[in-house]
Amino acid sequence: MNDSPKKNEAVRRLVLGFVACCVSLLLLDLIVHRHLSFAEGLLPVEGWFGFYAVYGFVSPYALIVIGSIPLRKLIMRSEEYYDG
Amino acid sequence: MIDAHLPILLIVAPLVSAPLCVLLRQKTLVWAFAFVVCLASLGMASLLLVRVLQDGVISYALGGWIAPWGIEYRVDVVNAFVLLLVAIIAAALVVFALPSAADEIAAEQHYLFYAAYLLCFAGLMGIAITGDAFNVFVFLEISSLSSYALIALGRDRRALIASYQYLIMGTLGATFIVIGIGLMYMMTGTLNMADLSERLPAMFETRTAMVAFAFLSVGLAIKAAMFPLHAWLPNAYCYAPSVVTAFLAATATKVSIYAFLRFTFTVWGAEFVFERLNFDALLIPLSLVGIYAASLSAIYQTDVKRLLAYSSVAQIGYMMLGIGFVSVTGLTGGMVHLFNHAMMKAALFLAVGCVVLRVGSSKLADWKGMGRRMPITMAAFVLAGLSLIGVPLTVGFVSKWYLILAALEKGWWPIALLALLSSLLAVVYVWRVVEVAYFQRMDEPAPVKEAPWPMQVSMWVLTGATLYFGLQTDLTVRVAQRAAMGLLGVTP
Amino acid sequence: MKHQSIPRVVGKLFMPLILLFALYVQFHGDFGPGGGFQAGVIFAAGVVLYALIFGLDAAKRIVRPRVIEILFAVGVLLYAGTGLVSLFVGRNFLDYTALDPDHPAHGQHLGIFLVELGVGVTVAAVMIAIFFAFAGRRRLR
Amino acid sequence: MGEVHPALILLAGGLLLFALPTGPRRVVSVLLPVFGFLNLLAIPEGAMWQITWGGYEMVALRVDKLSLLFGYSFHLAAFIGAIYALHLKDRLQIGTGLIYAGSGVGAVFAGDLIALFVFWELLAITSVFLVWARGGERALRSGMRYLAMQIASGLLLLIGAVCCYLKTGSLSFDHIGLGATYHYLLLFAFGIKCAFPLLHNWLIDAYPESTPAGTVFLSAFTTKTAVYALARGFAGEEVLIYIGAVMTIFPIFYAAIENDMRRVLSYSMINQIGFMTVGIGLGGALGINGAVSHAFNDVIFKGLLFMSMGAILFRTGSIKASELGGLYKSMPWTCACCIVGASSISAIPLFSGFISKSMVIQGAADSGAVVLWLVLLFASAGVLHHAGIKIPFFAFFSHDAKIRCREAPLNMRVAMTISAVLCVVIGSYPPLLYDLLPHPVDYVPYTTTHVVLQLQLVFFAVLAFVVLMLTGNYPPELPCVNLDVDWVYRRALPAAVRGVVRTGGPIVDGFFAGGKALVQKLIAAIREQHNTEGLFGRAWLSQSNVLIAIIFLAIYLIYFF
Repeated sequence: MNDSPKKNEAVRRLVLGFVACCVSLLLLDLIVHRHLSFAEGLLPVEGWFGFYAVYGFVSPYALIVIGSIPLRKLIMRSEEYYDG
Repeated sequence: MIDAHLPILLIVAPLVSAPLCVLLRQKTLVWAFAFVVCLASLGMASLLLVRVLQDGVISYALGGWIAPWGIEYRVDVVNAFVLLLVAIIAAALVVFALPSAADEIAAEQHYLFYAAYLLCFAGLMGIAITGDAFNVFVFLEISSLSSYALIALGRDRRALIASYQYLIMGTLGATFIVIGIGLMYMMTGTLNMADLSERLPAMFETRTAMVAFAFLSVGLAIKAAMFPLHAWLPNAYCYAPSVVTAFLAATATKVSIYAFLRFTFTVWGAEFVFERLNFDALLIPLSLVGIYAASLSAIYQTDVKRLLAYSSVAQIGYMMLGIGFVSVTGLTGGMVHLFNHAMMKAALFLAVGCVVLRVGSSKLADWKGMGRRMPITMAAFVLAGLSLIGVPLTVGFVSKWYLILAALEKGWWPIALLALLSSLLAVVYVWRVVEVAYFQRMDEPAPVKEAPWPMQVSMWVLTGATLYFGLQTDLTVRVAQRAAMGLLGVTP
Repeated sequence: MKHQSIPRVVGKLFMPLILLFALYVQFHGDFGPGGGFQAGVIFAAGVVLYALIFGLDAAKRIVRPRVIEILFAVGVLLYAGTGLVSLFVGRNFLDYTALDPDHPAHGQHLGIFLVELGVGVTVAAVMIAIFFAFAGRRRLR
Repeated sequence: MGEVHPALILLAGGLLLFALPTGPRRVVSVLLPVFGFLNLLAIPEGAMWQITWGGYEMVALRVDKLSLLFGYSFHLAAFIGAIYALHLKDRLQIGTGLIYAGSGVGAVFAGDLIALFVFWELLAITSVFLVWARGGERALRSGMRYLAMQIASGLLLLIGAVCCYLKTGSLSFDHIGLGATYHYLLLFAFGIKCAFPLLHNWLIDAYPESTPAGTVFLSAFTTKTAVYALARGFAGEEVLIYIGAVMTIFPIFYAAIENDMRRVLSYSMINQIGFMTVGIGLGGALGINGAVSHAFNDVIFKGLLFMSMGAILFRTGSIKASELGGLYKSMPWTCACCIVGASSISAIPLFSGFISKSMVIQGAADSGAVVLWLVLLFASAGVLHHAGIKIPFFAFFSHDAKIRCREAPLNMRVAMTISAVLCVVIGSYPPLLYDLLPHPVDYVPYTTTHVVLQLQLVFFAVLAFVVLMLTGNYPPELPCVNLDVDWVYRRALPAAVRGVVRTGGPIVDGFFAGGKALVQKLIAAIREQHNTEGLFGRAWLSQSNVLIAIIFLAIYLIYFF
């Protein structure tokens, strides 16, 4: 990613803008009146501030962490595995 | 007026035409004559089926002698169906024969070929139509002798040996049959099938009845090439001229199976054969072993004709399996498969015939790149091959459906499963040919050259039939169902 | 055997008798023992004897292969034709009464006569053909 | 019988394509789906084409809202696929492609199990040629494995149908439900084609081996036909919820570490089918609507993603994440379309995935299944990662792999654009799709809450990715093969057989040697006995034939005695 300083700058700006979007979306949680998916409050967590944001962040993070270390060891083989 | 004489005309027409062919001698003339006769027979056979479906059983007394004493031709749905089948094949193949026989048979023997062809045709029709047990034997000999001659016409010197081997086995079979018929005659004093079926039950307790049936069924099993009595078949099919192979594969074994059905169900009756003798307990395992052994053999063959010949033995196993279920559904399956297999095997052998005409060999190794060289022929081969496997939309599926239905009806899960799995073997042997033809490149590219149009026409008529009857099953299944009910004596 | 005189003389002497006997068996067939099949075989035996003594070529000059073929066909046609005649009169196949509707017995008689003749001709022709075929085979080698 | 069967147009037309020269073939191949579609619009609802097949009254054409929706979808896919394949000179791909599409159409309009079976098998047979069209040993073998599974599915369906007929006396294909044994046979038959967990491997194995155009066709029909069959036959069966939930989860782990982009998409396909299966399992108007509308959308956006990856493969000759990158400069149009597809599959508001997937998730919430709901939400975030980010990012951005190639051919761009426009139009104006659904829809996707929450989910999932990338914790894409169920039959079984044959202490040595010899002997024996020199395959001597006949007679006599 570090091809040129100019590009690096562009990436930095993009990321910053993106983070700003994330933050503002999170803040929207305070303003918007949320309807819960579950009737009768089966899952109160759902209504907490930033639940979706946290869940959205953690899921792929966990996925990649689990996927990258144990899973790779477990099932990843060289490309010629079946040809041999 | 001529209507009343349809049964006899159907036999006499080809029978008389055979010597006329010898008199005519000139190649094209003989062919044209044989063609007209076959077409006329086809017309008569169709008419006969229509009449039988409308009016029921037709009986014709030869020489005006009334049934139990004289020879009777008796046509019901079962044999009208078989007659039509044989006539269709004969008519389709005679068209094919024009270029194919010209290529594969020495010019001075052409008229003999057509004479023997018509004679064989007459003999097969005779077996199917007659209601007289001894007459079956007579026609069996007519058809067998002429088919020995037909096989011997093959160019390969081994054709003679194959023909000789077939002659020995065929004679043995015929002898067994005549012994069986003789014993039956001895017991009852009659040769008329209907009469026999009335008189035989009194003899059921005797050993003679058992021996008679054993001889009869082994004899017919030889003629029908039922495993393990099939050994004459691969050679005979392999070295005979292509037309002859197709004709015999499509009709001869089928007619023998018909005779087996007739003797088993009409003459002896299902009760004797399957309840007293428990014949089904022998027939079903044998058919299954036959299906697997022959299919496996087919997989390892290196000659396409032989491969298809072994597949024929396997397919006969399916028909016998259907018979072994002794139920309307099972018999329907057997009968439908009899018809369907005739169509598809004839189409396959004709495709092989086309290749043989252009390449001069049916060896699998010579089929490389055939998908490019003869695309139309190979397309027909693939379609008919799919039918052999039992792919839906083809006739093969219709037969398999009824056989499996029959097995499940009885609650015989394993048999249904075995029958289904065996079609995977068919996938393998058909695939072997397809793989060589489409996926292996030729050593040196050759231009596209298809067989002459008469061969194409007759090949595609039969291939089309395998597709048409796969969709429009009214004719085949309805008739087979009625035939099965007739054989089992069930009223619809 | 061409150069042995006894078989040649005896053979020449017997030939007409054998053929005559064949005809006797043929035409006597509908009254007593005999019939087309036996007659045909006896007739063919005469020709076979001739071929054995005078050689295959001589025999083939007398009974030419093409003639045998025609006879073979004619015999069958005679047999089947007799049956067919009855069809044209409106009777069943092989119903010989049709041959002489006024005298059924005559008709039967004639019918059997013609049929037997057809059988005789065919059998004789086929027997000779088979003999020729086998006798000719050795020469090829 | 006045109506033309919709499958017939594609089937017959597909056959016709084989006979046409290149120019007319291209025109006809695009027009065929259009004709088919127009014909479809004219067909009234109800049961038609009653054919007597043997003794049964077959219904070869049954039209209702459920089958119509799939019919529309398949015609659309065939149309887009045909355009995408326009540049090809090879008649095999487009011909079998349209016949394959016709089989799919036939299957969804089949009114009874036999007609269904017929088209079911036709789907298997025609589609395998699309795999083989790639050429080479790899594609051939993979195609054979694929075909074996598909045929197995067909056989199960056939046996199930026969049992159904024997039990109920009817072959009509309506709600089946679970109860008798044969119901499970049918469920398995559908399950194989639907890529249920452990039965899914044919999809991963074969789809990435096909040609660029072939995969586009493949992605549309087989699995969606199975989804249709499930929706028709097993709506509301609880077991489907669990199966579907597993299907949504496990592929995302595989997709995360997979290197072959089209394989990533194949895993993501299973994941999407998982959502549909859950919807079917939930049943009810919302569940079924969600499932089938998601199937409809998936045909378009998954097709779009496969098309963009196909275009890359077509231009660069590679499809591995480890070898690609920076292609946005060379293929900007393809890149844009791919991003639209990725946004759709990630269910971003205004894109088509949003309006259908949310129905399934809401359905799960309505049924009160908390765990299921969390699982689906997790899977949604997972999809976003592998299909929404990984696919476009590693192909078009990432580090520059220095590949310079031309933009995709015009016809490919047209096809992709059509799909992309459809994704946006359907996503922005839901009634377009909702009006076609089998049950009346009272679900409203665009509420402020829903949009905001979905955006939060999406953006933070992307944020997780960004964080991982920037901190350098994102694992590198490595060239690799990942073990899956196929390991069992490609490696474990052969190895186990070898192991059993090889191992064993001194005592059991003899036994195993015997076992080894036995196995080898069995195979050798079959070959030996059946080849042209073998007992069964060779020509027998006449005397042995006679002997056998006599022995046989003796057996008969003894048996009858």
